[in-house]
Amino acid sequence: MSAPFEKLPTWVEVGVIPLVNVVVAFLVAGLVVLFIGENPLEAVKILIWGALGFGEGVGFTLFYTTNFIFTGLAVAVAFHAGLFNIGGEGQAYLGGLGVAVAALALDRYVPWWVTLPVATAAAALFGAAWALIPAYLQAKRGSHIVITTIMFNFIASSLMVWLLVDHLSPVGSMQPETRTFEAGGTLPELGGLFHLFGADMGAAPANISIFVALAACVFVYYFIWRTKIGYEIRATGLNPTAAVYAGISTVKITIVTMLVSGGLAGLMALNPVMGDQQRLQIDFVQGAGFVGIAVALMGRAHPVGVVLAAFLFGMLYQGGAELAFDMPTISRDMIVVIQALVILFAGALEHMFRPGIGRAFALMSTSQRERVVAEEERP
Amino acid sequence: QEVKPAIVYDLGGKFDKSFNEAAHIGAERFKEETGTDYRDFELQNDSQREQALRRFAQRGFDPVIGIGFSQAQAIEKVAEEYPETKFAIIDAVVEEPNVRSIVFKEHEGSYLVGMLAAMASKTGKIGFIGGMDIPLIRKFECGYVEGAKAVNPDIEIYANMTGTTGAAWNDPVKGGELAKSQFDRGADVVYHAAGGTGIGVLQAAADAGKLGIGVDSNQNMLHPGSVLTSMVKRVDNAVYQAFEDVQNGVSMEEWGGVQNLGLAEDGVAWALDDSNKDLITDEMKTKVEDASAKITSGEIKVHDYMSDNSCPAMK
Amino acid sequence: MISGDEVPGRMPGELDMQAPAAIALSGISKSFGAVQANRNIDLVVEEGTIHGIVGENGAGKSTLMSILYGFYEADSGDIFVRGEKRKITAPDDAIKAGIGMVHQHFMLVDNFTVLENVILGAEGGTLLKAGVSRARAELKRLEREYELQVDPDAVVGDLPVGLQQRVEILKALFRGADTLILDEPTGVLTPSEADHLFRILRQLKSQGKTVILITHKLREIMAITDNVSIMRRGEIVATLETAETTPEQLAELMVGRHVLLRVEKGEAAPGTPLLTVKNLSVVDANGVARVSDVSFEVRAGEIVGIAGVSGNGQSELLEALSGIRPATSGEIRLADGEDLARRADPAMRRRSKLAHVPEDRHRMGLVMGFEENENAILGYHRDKTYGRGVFLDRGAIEAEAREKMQQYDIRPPDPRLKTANFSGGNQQKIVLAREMERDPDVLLVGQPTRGVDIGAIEFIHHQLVAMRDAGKAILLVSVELDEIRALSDRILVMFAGKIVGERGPQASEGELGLMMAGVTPEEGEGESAEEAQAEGEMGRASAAEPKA
Amino acid sequence: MDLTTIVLILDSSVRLATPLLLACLAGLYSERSGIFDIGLEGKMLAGAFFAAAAAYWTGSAWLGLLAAIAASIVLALVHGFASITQRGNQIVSGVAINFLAAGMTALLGQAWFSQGGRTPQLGGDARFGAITLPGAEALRDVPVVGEIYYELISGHNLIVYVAFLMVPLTWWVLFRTRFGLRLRAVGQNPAAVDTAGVSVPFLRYRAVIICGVLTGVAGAYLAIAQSAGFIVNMSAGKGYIALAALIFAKWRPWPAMGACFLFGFLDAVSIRLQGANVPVIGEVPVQFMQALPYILTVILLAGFIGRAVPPKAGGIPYVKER
Ligand SMILES: Nc1ncnc2c1ncn2[C@@H]1O[C@H](COP(=O)(O)OP(=O)(O)OP(=O)(O)O)[C@@H](O)[C@H]1O
Ligand SMILES: Nc1ncnc2c1ncn2[C@@H]1O[C@H](COP(=O)(O)OP(=O)(O)OP(=O)(O)O)[C@@H](O)[C@H]1O
Ligand SMILES: [Mg+2]
Ligand SMILES: [Mg+2]
Repeated sequence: MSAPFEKLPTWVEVGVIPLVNVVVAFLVAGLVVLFIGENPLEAVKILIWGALGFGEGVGFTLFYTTNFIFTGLAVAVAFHAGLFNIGGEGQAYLGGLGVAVAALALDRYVPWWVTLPVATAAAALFGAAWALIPAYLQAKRGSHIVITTIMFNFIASSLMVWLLVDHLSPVGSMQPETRTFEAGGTLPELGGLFHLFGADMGAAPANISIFVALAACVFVYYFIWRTKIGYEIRATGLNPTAAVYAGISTVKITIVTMLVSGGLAGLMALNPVMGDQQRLQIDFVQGAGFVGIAVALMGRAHPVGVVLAAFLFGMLYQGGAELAFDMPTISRDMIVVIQALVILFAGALEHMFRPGIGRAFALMSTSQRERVVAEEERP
Repeated sequence: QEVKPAIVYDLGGKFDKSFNEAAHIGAERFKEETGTDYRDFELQNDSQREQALRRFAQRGFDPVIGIGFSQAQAIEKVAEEYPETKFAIIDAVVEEPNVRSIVFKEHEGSYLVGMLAAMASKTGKIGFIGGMDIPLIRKFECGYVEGAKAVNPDIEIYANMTGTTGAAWNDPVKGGELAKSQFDRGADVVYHAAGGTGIGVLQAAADAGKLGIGVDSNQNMLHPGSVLTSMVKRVDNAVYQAFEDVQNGVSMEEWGGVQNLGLAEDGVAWALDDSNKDLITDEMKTKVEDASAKITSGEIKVHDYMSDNSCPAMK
Repeated sequence: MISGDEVPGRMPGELDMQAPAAIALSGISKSFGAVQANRNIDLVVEEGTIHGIVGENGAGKSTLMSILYGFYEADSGDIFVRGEKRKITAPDDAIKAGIGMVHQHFMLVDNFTVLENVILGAEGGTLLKAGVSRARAELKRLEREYELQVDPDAVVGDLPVGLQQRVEILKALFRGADTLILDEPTGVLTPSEADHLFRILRQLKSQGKTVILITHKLREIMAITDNVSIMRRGEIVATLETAETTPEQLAELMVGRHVLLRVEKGEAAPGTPLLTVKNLSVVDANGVARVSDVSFEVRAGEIVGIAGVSGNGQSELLEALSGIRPATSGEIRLADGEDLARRADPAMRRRSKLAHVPEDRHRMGLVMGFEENENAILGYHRDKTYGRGVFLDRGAIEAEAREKMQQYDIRPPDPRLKTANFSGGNQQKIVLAREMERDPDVLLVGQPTRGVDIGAIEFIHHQLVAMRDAGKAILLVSVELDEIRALSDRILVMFAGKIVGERGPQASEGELGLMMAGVTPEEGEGESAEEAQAEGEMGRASAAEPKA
Repeated sequence: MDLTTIVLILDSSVRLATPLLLACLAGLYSERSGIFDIGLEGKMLAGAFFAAAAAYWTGSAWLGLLAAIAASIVLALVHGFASITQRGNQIVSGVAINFLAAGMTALLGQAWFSQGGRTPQLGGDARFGAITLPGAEALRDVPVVGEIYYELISGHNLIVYVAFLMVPLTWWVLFRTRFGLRLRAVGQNPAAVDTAGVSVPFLRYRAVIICGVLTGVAGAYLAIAQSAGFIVNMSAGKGYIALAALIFAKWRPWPAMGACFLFGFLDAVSIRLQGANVPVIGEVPVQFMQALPYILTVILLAGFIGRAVPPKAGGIPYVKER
């Protein structure tokens, strides 16, 4: 994604710079709070307490974190192939259809642990399928994937409304949503786990899909950095011409990457649909697909980074809800603003502080470049 | 008894010029008259409903009132968790002992404004614009049609729904376009039951020199002279009543159950004030008041769409 | 040498000149990040002369001229134009100072007409109308004066390179340039086109204009320049009068030591053909024929060189042979294998023991963001040795990379280092180590020593000869005629997508040069005229003119 | 369908196409200069909010319009700073701007007006009202011509006419002026413009600012011309439809008008078809009509109806020193 302007050590590259970017984003957010006439420090206190201060808060934080891990991974995987998947929103939406189909078909007959693998597969499949057409068009016809995935978000939204209103909602229902799943279509919540630590999760919807999310992280790590196809994906992302030279089919890589990316986005639906609401609702994705962009940018497209960034955004979402509750002048839209600032500073303006950091760093130590030269010049 | 009431508004927000605002007005009146403060919360998305209700219950607020049918599921869940807290819901029925379900006979009020529309129309064509296409809104439509036909059996009525999702409550541009299309086809009075979307409907009517009919709150003063009347749903009274009941130490048995508020209970009404007094002739007034009395007495029975999901008047 | 704001001093032997120099540079330095492209450069260019600048790839020639043109800003140093100190921080300043530049990579808007390209930036008014008609008249005049014919309404993207260059020259003249900088203008031209260009340059000079000419080709320097400056590693090492120097001296100054252009090698002992190409044609995505009807074979134990001006189909030929690009028609066979021409599958070619050192390591040969060890397996990453099943075996990969780095003396010897952090020569060695140590039967090599220092060049040449002696078939593509002649056992000359002839290694430079222009002596003048015609409106038989 | 119905649907199409057209032309300037802009949506939204807020406070539609333009320009400059000066990823920057606008407008709306993010209703001079063109009343009863003139051409608000006049103006600027020539060139090959002595950043900043002005006008149209106040997420994807229209038009002004009108027409038809049965076809799901612009764009992008080739340098930061 980024052409390095100067060579800096890895820990500065993946540690210091992103951190500075995010900190600046939050400082600007603080200014916004100040502008509205509230005390930013007070706001941060409420936010952190709301997110981590009590069992239920933590439960909600983890619930949101789960969503963002999935969508963040989806964006991250695509980044590695040089693709920008802005369609996580639509893919997750379709993933929800997969979950609902599986749950509606099975919930009355089998326990949840039978439904879960089927729903997982269905979610991934539906999400992947929704990514397939943009992927194919990019690979074969060169249609810009950013534009096609945006278009597919809208098409997904229309398609799902049509399905939910006209086909999936039970007769006589006032809401366009499916019937509520029964026990066989419900994921166990983490309340038990919380009890082990002496905490009470209250009514927070955190559920075992978070383990699916963590498994997805491990999968992505091995997939990208340890497999041959991952190697090919990275080669294609970094230098498509060299990839072609190396006998890598960019068509295949584009399609495979997008299928995996779409699948991961689709998996996100497990959490809200099977874990929380136990029914498929209109607009249940609620922007998580877009949060994934911020998460992937902030997490530098690495699973560990994605988990950390997703947790941060989880905190923001839960803490932000508490904040809106306690500071009525600050609505929940504050989160959207922070999200925007993170995308701006960690993404579009990622190089803004690099020269400064580079200079500061050069003052402190010998750069890698000098080490290289020194070694090269050694007889 | 000390009360700590709380309200959770629906997505439209507390100043929607419609039923959320009516709830807000009721609560404010209570505050003014009794000095009892209350807390309220505006939802910004669906996932917050439960969280907000629960947060209020948890912090000892009582009663907790949810505005809007879309909160039904959330109230049901949270009411079970906090059986000692008194909940109320507007526009939906939740079968829990500690929940008061407040619904309105919108068909009765709509019948009256339907009559007024038919009488005010010069073209013999009137319109209806609903928000989200759900049975509740059909109930408005059906009552309106029945009332209009009671005045003029040959009247032509155009009806449109704005959409099929929650977004249909908040799309004034579309509301305006739908209204224009009905005006273009000859309608000269349009009744909306579309929340925020209706703002666009009334605006379009005012811009085109036609008449609109407001809903839920009294919207006559939005465009004085261009709003024929409003079908007022006394959510404010219901909210006030609920607060008052709790203050008076109502028991859980008395609290729970369904309140079905119609003309007889002052739950619905048509609005007449300075803004529209020139639009309503004495004859119109007499006729409507007459019908109102007959409905109250049971002489006229307006069909409730939601009782059987059908509307005989539109056949 | 100079201080303050005075006009910098002159080179020895020129003290008698009175008029201020057209251009004088003093103490120019410029670095790109860690790369010092120009180091404290002084240069004087006399009015009304053609001044040559030579230097190896990466010596900093283009950078220096781009600074003079204001395209880059120097880190330090001053620029004097006709004795006056000028602040040139943007091309606009240079244009105002009467400097024009034809860049190495053309700066044209493809989908604009010639006219639009010419007036861009010099429209002469807010509205286009007036400027356009004025420019049309001006183009007519320039056309007459300098034989610079181009259709003003032609879309530039449709024009052949030679004509595009003409548009660039017109752009500069249209802006009233007194000093014209040309950065490697002949790299893309046939000799006859180059001759035409030189005629234009002489004419410019005769009208008192100053020309700065960058080139690699010593021949051209000797033929046309009055003075010549030699650059090496970011510095000007000497400025000489052309009449008083020799190509040998220039070459020595360029590389910093005596150049040994011969490679020690024994007689070739060719065996059976390992690569057979029959009637191969390649048409690109735009429908342009890049390779037409090419046939040849490369046998075990020989190096076949392909000579030609760049852009005559060599790149496409290599790409077709390595499977990167499908051939349109014809046959490609490895040893006695089946025809592969239509199966564009580089992985399969590799499995059939064909290796390929691509012409451009940055663009194609390496993934700069990869660690060295990852690049060491690029293209071979699906081999069993690097991991079975779907996974890669990092340990095995690194161990092997470490070993190869030792063998090829790649520094620093750290397989975990990011490839971008190696120098150009070492990067090239990474590619060579990967492709040559795979024990291929057939090796395709494109520009093996581009941007590589002399020491490394010798090493690479030695490796190639060793492989030949081990019975491999090697196809070498290079624009460096010297390299082709030094290494090849047979030389094929490519022109306009065709192989126009074959010569032994003893063929003279002059002869090969003619063939590279499409003139094949045995086949008579007829064809050459035809080719020349086809190329555009270049001077007719001028290709046959003897080189100075 | 009779003439009246057709005229009325077209009339509605004009109203619905106007914001699309303004945003589309805005995108045209930006993208022609080589700066991709998926932030049209956000800039329009910000424009709408500030138009309504300023019009409410001052009671003047004109001041509302100015505020909208100013707000939009600020966001455009953020995008410009990220993509021109900082050479960041233009898509990422556009995404950020969309979120920034969505969040900030709702946040400020709530903080300033506490009406759920809405601004108060506007009336009178705080809005741009309909303009009756000369002779419209007189011609009204002339069959066909009168109907078309009165209903379709006359009776829109000022911004509608501005939007449609922007089309020939944009064409003229693009193909007949020095600025246009340079703009087209810089989107194709910035190095050529640079070496011709013209500043690439300055040129691109100007393009981006024009984009801001036009999206601001589009936003003002939404809030203080078409409607009478701001509501949360008022742009509702129109910026993306405008983007689709821009691609559809292959970055050319006249076809842009055609594409926007087509998409406006689809919207008008889908609004009117709601619940109605179309003869012959039966009931077309509204959702299908709503998705149609996006579907058409994808089909176009796939190259099944012509080929949409964006400006060559679009989306790529201009870097001369690596
Ligand atoms: N834009 C740039 N950014 C970073 N480094 C650059 C840039 N341009 C040139 N360099 C580096 O500066 C050095 C000098 O390059 P320059 O292009 O001036 O060489 P040159 O003499 O013109 O070579 P050639 O004969 O290959 O054209 C090289 O090491 C090159 O990699
Ligand atoms: N354009 C560039 N951008 C970034 N780094 C560059 C660029 N050009 C060169 N470098 C880096 O600068 C260093 C020196 O490069 P350069 O090509 O000048 O080496 P060199 O001294 O010529 O070595 P060699 O003789 O091996 O070619 C290397 O680490 C190289 O990767
Ligand atoms: Mg150069
Ligand atoms: Mg080098």
